[in-house]
Amino acid sequence: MSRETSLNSVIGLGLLLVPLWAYWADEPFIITLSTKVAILALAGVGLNIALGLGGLVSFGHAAFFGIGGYAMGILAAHAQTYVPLMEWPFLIDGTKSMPIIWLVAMVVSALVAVLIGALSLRTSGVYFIMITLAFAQMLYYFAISWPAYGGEDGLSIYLRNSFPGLNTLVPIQFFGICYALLMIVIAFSARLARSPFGLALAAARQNEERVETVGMRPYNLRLAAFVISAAITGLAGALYADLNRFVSPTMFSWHMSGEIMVFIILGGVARLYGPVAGAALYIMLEHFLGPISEYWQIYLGALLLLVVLFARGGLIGTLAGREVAHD
Amino acid sequence: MSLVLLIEQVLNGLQSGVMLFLMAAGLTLVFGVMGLINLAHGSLYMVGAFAAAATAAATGSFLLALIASLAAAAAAGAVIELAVIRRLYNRDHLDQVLATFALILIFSEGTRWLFGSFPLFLDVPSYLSGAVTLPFGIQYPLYRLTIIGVGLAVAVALFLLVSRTRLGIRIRAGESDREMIAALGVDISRLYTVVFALGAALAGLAGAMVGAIQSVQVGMGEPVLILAFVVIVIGGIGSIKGALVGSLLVGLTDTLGGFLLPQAFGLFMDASSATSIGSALASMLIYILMAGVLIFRPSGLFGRA
Amino acid sequence: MFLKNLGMAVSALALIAGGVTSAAADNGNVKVGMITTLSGGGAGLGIDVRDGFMLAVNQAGNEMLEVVIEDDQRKPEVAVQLADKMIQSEKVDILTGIIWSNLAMAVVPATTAQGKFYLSPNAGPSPLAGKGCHPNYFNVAWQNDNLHEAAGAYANDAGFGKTFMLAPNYPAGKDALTGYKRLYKGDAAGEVYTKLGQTDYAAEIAQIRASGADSVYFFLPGGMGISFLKQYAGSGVDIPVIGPAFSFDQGILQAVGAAALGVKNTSQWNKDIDNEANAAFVASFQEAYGRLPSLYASQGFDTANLILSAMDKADVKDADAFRAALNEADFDSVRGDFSFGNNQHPIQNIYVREVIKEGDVYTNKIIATGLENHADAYAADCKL
Amino acid sequence: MTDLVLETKGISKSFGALKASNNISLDLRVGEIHALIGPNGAGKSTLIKQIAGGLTPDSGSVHFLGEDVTTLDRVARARKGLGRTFQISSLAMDFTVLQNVVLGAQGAKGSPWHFFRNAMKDKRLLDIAWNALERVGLQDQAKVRTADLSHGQRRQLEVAVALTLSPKAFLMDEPMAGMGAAGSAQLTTFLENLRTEAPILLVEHDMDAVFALADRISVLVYGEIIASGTADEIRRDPQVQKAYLGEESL
Repeated sequence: MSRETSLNSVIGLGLLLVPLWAYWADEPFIITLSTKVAILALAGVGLNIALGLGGLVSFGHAAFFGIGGYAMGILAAHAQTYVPLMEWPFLIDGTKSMPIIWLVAMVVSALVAVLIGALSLRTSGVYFIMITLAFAQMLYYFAISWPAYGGEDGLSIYLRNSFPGLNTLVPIQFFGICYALLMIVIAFSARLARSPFGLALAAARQNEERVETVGMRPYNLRLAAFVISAAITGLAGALYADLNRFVSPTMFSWHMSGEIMVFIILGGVARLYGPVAGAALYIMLEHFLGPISEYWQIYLGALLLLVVLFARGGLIGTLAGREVAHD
Repeated sequence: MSLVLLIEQVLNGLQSGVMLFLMAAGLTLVFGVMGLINLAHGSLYMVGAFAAAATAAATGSFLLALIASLAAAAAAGAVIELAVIRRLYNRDHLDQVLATFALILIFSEGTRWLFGSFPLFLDVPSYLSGAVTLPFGIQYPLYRLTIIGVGLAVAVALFLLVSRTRLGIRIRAGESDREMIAALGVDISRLYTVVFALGAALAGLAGAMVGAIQSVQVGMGEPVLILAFVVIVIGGIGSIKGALVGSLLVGLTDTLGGFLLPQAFGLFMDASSATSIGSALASMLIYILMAGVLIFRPSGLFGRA
Repeated sequence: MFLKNLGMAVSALALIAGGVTSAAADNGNVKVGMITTLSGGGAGLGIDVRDGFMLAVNQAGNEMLEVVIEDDQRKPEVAVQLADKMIQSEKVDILTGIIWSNLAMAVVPATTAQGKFYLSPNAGPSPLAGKGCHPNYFNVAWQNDNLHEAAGAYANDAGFGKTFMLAPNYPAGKDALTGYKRLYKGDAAGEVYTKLGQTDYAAEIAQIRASGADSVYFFLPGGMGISFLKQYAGSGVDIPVIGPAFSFDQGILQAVGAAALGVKNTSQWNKDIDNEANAAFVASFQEAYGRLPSLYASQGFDTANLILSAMDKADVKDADAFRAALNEADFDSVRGDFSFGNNQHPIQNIYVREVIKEGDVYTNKIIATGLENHADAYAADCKL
Repeated sequence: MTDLVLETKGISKSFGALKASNNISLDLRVGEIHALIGPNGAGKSTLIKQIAGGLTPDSGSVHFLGEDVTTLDRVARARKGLGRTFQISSLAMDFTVLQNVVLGAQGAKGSPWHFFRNAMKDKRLLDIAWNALERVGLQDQAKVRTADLSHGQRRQLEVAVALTLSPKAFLMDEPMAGMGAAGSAQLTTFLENLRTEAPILLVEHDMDAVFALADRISVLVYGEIIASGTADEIRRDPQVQKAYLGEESL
């Protein structure tokens, strides 16, 4: 077992044990925080497929996070008020069922990602960073000024959505759902990295020409990576909305895109558990620094700066050493 | 809708365009010469505005305030260049985005720590306040005219600087070939500091000039920063000419879109929903413009492919 | 500034520590969770509410009252998480502090559904006043539309018949113009929704100039209002301006400067309201923090005093009794007496103020009473 | 002419006033090595790009296996069986040597659209990959990170990746560049045998190799083919001697 693998187990187990302890110690808020870590890590794992594996620096993943959130918000709001989502050409009712909401969130995010990706991937480098940002900003302003679902005020869902056989209102059970999804997606992402697709995508990141000469189109590979990545981030968005029982346009804001990126950098780019470590560190900082100083973001900024400047490879890179080529 | 109103709106678009240019010029210079994406550019804009407001409060002189904004922003720029930015030149864009994102947090909260959470006061000096009457009976604020003048003057000065002076030659050389200019014996790290400080000073000046008619507060730089990025991406990153064209395009699109779209929608729907849909679309318009430009010219209007 | 904030933090901590040692000793203790905006844009409002609230708490010296304060960063999801934390970990009895309507909409329904009290020191979104009213939700400030309604009424009194209206394109902005038009009898010279967070209003000012309006009504909270007023003053347009108190409050008036002089605005409070409680509040606030109190500070102060007054009468663990005690509003409000309507929102006077300069400081003075004992338009929808 | 594999028919390409390719007609036949030589700046890279894809000629056409491929991009041409090696090594530097060849095998035999299978455990791909590595003599370096290879080894790896595609024709851009004498000789022997598998269009500066290997040689000067023929014919061609060989002794 390599050092990184052991470290990954520690992180994965830690994220499971902390809320279990909190459950035993009757500290429900720690469970809520752990749930937040799991969800944000999920968003990060999604972005990491595009960013770490594919080298696509998307500064607009908040778009998919927000779409996932609104998929949940809109479906649940209609279910809450018993007003059908649409009646023509066929009747669609709202729903409070998590699996359906997740599916919708992922499918819609993926569809939007096909559109955004198809256009954005014509550019590269800084232009790609900026055009993805532009698309997210478009959705942000749209969400603010679109009155049907609350605009700037957002949408409140009074009761968390349901999952067959579980009581999602119990913090530890909702955590269990999020943790399970996180682990499934991490396993998927690990397989993906080793698959023929992952190999070709990673090659396209390093050398576009090489991939073309062996008869594969980097554009198609990247678009697929972007779409998969968006679907996962969209799923995270739906869970995040359920955690808060609330969605608002801030889920689309460029700060959100930046934050998802921060998780990856803090944890380590292209590391399987990087986003988990990064999200955990970020939430802990927010939780422990917040009460100490009103100006806690100064410390957060300083830490981030130090990581980028001196601890390249993030938390996992620093602790586990240089990435070994996996085979 | 009268012609006078339309002309006035065009002037407004022009004015917001030239201010954007001051921001975008520094951003594009820094990218062109050093290959760096600087998200903290908006913080320098804020530094300029706060320095101006503090100076104006202490001395009562608007001119001194403008000088202070230039000096403070240039100094802040030089300091972060020396301490942080120069370590980022050889990094990939991702590291640059993250490090400068961190700088935004530090600058914003640091400014709030120093100046408090309340907006500061900075006003147009009395000799520039009020409106003047232009041909066709257009009433237009003198200060906004001044902004247009200053902005265009800076643009001209910048073109002269880049095309005529030794510094300009080095900047252009730095854009095309870094090793080359190092080989010529130019102290490249000093050149970088100077270029960065110059860009910062322009941003600071914009912050101070705009601060006098808007509100001087923490976070004021961020919306402008995003707009400035839209500008340089439309214009082509690294191109000063592109920054100028992009600024005017964005300024005019934003102003005229916000003004004309609701009216256009009003032609075929009731006033209230036209206003609300038109305004919604108007707020997305520049991003639509940017996406459109990039789809047809993936390196912007004047960018090198 | 920093030292003062530090001092505040220390005194708040000391208070919390004091509260902890005596907690759970006997019944009657109340733990209040304050979620408010203390960082980022708009922090000034939250700081004022907090300072006003803590001033009342400190003055009362009631050891049975414990306060925990957290910063929501003006982000709804952060506010929701803090509310979870306050309820789950801190086990608070009462939540308060939220400034923004969208944050209130995110937090309040879940809070009251869990059997906790929520006392709003600022935001008053209409759903919470109408169909969504709740026995555990009290609004100590106003329903969102109130100040706009008063402005509309004032416009009638002042003889305006053609108003140009301006608000940001988001729900509170639309509510504002709806509120204004509810009592306003004249015509609209124009109705413009601007981008939220917009900083340049040249285009709108040009439209105002061309519209032939006899008055301008605008709702542009925070930095947006500052920008608008400064640009309006420089534009040479001299159509009279009316606004709600938010853009003319003590916190931002100094940043607007002379541009605001003479503007009429509506508020349920001003520092020159003549009653003993108010005089004492203004003096002690200035002494404690070295600045004039704002509308928000007055609302925070009143909220704390409302809680304190109810604590004297009932134990918070007996929700029905405590609710009844709150409902009496039996304390000396700095705005003068007010009562709660059936939806537990204030029925109160709303005044028209004018911006003046006192020495070097820009401030407001009351020139008229806009609406007397005014309730909100949504109370009828509330089934309480 | 059934043995014609690759052919350009009068292709021209200009950049402004510069005629980089001027009415070039070239062909490559089954079983041969056709070398393309020419001084620096003669327009070799431009010509290669038009043959391999990535640059469309202003006029004329490119044919591969009897099909007009002028408008196809390089991915499509690669899929049709045009194997290419680059002048400056174009490899995935963070990959191991084996990963690079597996990538090639994947391009040839599989598709990248498998998301769950482990590429590095796919027996079919590994067989092709190991076979290619053994043929160029890199099997002992299979687990080495590509960035850690020597310059010459990278050239070998380039050839190995091209082999995995079992191409119908090779387009090799200076495969000997930067190799030591021993490496050059080894590769020369290797290419000697490779021609029976698929013909090679060889662009090369190493004249020893060219004259040892090539069945035919074409000389490109200022965008034009000034001579084409066997090694002996080229050696004797007065135009070639004048335009080209003057600066390089044979």
